[in-house]
Amino acid sequence: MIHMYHVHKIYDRDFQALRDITLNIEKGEFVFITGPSGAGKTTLLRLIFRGEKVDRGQILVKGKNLIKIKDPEIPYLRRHIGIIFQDFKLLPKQTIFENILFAEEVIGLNRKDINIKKRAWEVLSYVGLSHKKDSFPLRLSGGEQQRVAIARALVNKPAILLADEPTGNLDSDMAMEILELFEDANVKGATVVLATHNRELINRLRHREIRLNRGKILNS
Amino acid sequence: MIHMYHVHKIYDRDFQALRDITLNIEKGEFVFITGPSGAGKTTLLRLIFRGEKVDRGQILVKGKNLIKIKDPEIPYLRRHIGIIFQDFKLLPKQTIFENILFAEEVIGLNRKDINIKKRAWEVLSYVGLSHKKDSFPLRLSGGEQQRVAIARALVNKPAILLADEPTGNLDSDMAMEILELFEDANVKGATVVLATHNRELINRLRHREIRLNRGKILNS
Amino acid sequence: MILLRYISRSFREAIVSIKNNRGINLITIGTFTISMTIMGGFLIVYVNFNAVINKWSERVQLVIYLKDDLPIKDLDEIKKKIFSDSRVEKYTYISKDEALRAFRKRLKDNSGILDGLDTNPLPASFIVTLKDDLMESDYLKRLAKRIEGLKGIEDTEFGEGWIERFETVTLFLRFVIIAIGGLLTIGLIFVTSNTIRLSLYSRQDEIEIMKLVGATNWFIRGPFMIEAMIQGLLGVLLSLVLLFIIYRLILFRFEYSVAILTGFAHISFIPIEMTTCMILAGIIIGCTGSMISVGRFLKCSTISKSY
Amino acid sequence: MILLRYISRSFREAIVSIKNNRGINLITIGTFTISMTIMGGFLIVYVNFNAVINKWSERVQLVIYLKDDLPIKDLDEIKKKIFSDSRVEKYTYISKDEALRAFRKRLKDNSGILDGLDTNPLPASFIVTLKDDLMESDYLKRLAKRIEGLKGIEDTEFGEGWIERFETVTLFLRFVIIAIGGLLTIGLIFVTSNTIRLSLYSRQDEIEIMKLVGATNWFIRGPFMIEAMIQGLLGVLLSLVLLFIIYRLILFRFEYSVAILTGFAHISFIPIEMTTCMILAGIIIGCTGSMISVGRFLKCSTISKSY
Ligand SMILES: Nc1ncnc2c1ncn2[C@@H]1O[C@H](COP(=O)(O)OP(=O)(O)OP(=O)(O)O)[C@@H](O)[C@H]1O
Ligand SMILES: Nc1ncnc2c1ncn2[C@@H]1O[C@H](COP(=O)(O)OP(=O)(O)OP(=O)(O)O)[C@@H](O)[C@H]1O
Ligand SMILES: [Mg+2]
Ligand SMILES: [Mg+2]
Repeated sequence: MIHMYHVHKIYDRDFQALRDITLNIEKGEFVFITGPSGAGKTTLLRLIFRGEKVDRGQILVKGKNLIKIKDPEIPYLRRHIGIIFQDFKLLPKQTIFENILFAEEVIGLNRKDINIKKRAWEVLSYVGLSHKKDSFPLRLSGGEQQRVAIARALVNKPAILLADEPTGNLDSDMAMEILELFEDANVKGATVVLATHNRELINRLRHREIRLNRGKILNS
Repeated sequence: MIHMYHVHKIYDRDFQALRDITLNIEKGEFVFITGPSGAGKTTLLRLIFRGEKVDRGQILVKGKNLIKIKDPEIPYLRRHIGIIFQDFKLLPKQTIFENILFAEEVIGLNRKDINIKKRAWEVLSYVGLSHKKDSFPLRLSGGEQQRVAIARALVNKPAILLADEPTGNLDSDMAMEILELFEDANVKGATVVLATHNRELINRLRHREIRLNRGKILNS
Repeated sequence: MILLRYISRSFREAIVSIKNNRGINLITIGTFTISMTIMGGFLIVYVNFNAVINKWSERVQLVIYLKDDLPIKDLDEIKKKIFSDSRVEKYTYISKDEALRAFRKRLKDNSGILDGLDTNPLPASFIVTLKDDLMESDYLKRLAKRIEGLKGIEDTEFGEGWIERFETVTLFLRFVIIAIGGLLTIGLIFVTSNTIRLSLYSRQDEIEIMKLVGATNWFIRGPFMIEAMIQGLLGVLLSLVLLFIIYRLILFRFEYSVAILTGFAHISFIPIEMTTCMILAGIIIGCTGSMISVGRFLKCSTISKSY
Repeated sequence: MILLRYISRSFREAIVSIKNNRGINLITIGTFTISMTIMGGFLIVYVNFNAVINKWSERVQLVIYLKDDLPIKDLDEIKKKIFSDSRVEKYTYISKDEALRAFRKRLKDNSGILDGLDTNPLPASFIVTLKDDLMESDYLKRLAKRIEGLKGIEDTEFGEGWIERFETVTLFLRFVIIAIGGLLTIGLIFVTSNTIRLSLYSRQDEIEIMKLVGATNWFIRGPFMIEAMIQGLLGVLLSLVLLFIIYRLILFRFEYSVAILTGFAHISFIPIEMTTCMILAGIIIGCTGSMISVGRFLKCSTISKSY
């Protein structure tokens, strides 16, 4: 699903954020990216959804060569990838149901279509929030907000889920609930890549761990 | 140092973020504010540095009644308070030394004054970063960045230190280093108020804990 | 169908955005109104000035003074020569007597001076006017040169020389209008692109999320373009209303004096074709301005660098 | 000392900000330049138009035609009457002979008509001009009324009536300049406040940190105000340069025709006092624009709502 060969990422002309990264993540895998602050975890994820260009090396995502991809194709690449951040990134002025509809509309679907609404409702019940569908994000707890973000990431049925420190703002009980959702999505077929420095999470679920340090892979 | 009497904070006309909070934090105390996400920890801190107005009740900080304080006085109130956030809030385009100087200049000191520079240097060596004084924030690890933020908060010798989830982006080793800095500042006389949902921290240092839940104090 | 939905969505979003950023929108619309009013004011002056000149240039004429006691043959020769020129509209023969009568009229109260005359000192003349194409006093001069060579011609003279002066003024006015129009257009593109950039900033989070979930650039761009086009349209419409009010006021307050000044009775408003052009310009300027700023914004804003 | 440091810091920061946001700054300066050029163009037209009118109005005069063979006594009476009026500048007596000579001159080539005259049909006259205050053709009319009652006066006449017409035009021009000036000022305040808002957005983090560590609003405001004042100043200076270039071009290209048109030889640039006013206006407009937007920004942006 995700293949990197000798990938380098350089910031500000001379700062090597990632050096010589080679890794393969197969379809249906669940992978942790770990490492101390500044190791390059976020940078690695940004490369995958083409939030940043690779400076050297090759990178393939879902069969697409990201070196050769053209700007207008990037949105279509991202429709295969669900992205989740530490700070949820929900629209505060829309209800959580509208937040989900928004993600469907963005990829060209008609928000007034009944099937679209049904899908939004389904994905909200999947994360256990259908009863709060008309609440505004700020009225929910952090764990609930993150579940909405996951629902949004899942609604367009992406092949890959990228999560950058998804439980960073949550306490450990909530973190475990969230982790279960990722686990479940993985079981249903999604490839999950989750960056975190929370050892508790990593120890709880025994998955492959890619350890980064100063931009290099330690073991794989 | 900080006194609250029946303080209420209401958002969006009807959402009670804080209800009937009464608490006293004495000079030189070290207090944890804890509670699940959305409990109102950040809101409580924002009330103390007048980032937000109280809707009902009374609040006194360093002898000043924040209900009656006028807008032009707020900066002078804040000069008594050092504030530290989870995301460091450093200026990315200035070296860490300049970041410290900036805080001194803001309160009306002349950045070219040799004493000002000396003070900045001293506070940087205090947090153990004087050897990196010409680095840019993004080139430092998260822990180092947070230490710079603490140095900046301390440079104007505030009576109160407020910290909102200061270790939220750091792994536990770094978190402990940071916590020691707060501990040390407290020993030197600063009143410290630290909001977190990281139980590990709270358990490590045995200090008074103010537990919030849904805007209410559970025990004190 | 998809295009229709795209447009209707863009419209809906644009209107929401205008409602949410009322302040900035009013400012842009205001700036449009001001600039277009200035532009329109110039157009009104230009249009009317042109009309006045056209009126006046009817007086462009060549006067050919004839020698006294000219033989019929020479007279016919001259007539033929004048008439054979394809651009001559008409020529009128003024006899010596007619000339004296006209002169008497011109002297008005002082015409008594002429009473003591024995002979009529004024020559007979042809007055030649050209066809429509009025701006070419050069042509008239060339015609005069050609005719001067003929036998029996005493002198030639032009009607007043006013035209030449006003040709330059019209040229100048046209130059000013084009210059100001160009400047205002650039200025307006600047201003709209600025406003749009402000509304982009205020919707940064939303745009980031759109990019995150795979929105195409056109999807993001749509509402902003419509927003700017609405701004441009409203601005121009407002300026037209304003111009019309000003126009009525001028008509009311200054018509009489302008009429004596120009010798021309009616001041007209901007003609309908130019009005249409102004409206189109408003829309296109809005569109261009938004394209520029959204383009730049989409290029430089990458997703969520939360390091 | 503290004030000095405050200003020097504000300057330093403003210049850094201008360097960092070159695009937006160029846009604002450009808009200033455009608006001020338009404004200045009008001022040039106005100033020169005024000068032309002043020149022309020297011709405002009252001609008093006298009856033939007037007794010295009556003549003195009339002289006394005219001279006693405090606003009369000078009066010239034109005898019948002088009048005829002048008329002959006016007729130029046709003066031959006058050769056959037995008697001189033209009357003697006084030509009266008023003191400086030239716009008051009303006063001249009242004077004429008063004098007409006297014995020995044949008729009174005014110099051409041009002045009356142009008075209205000057009024109108003044009205247009004030209106456009007002509109452009408002527009410019809008634009600067927009630009400043953009640079506020791009420095949001910095401002948040300032508020965090206890910066006063004046400390935050300073650089933005200086930035806007520099924008205004540069914009105006540029527009003056542009205007001067345009002015030279017009002088070069159109001076001759403008001279025939106005009967006035020299086109002058905007006088120094108005130039100063324009520069001040640029600075004040910049300052006002920035005050507005910074004020609003500081009011609404609270510190770090990282919920
Ligand atoms: N846009 C950028 N410009 C310059 N340097 C950058 C940029 N983004 C990241 N960096 C640098 O690259 C390095 C790796 O950053 P990255 O955010 O990937 O680390 P991380 O592993 O996600 O750390 P954390 O756990 O703190 O999130 C850091 O030193 C950071 O300062
Ligand atoms: N500006 C605001 N407008 C509306 N609601 C707000 C605002 N700020 C906070 N809230 C709401 O007030 C409640 C308390 O928020 P607060 O940020 O104080 O919680 P917290 O304890 O800091 O949570 P966390 O651990 O997630 O940081 C939340 O439900 C939040 O949605
Ligand atoms: Mg990261
Ligand atoms: Mg919080």
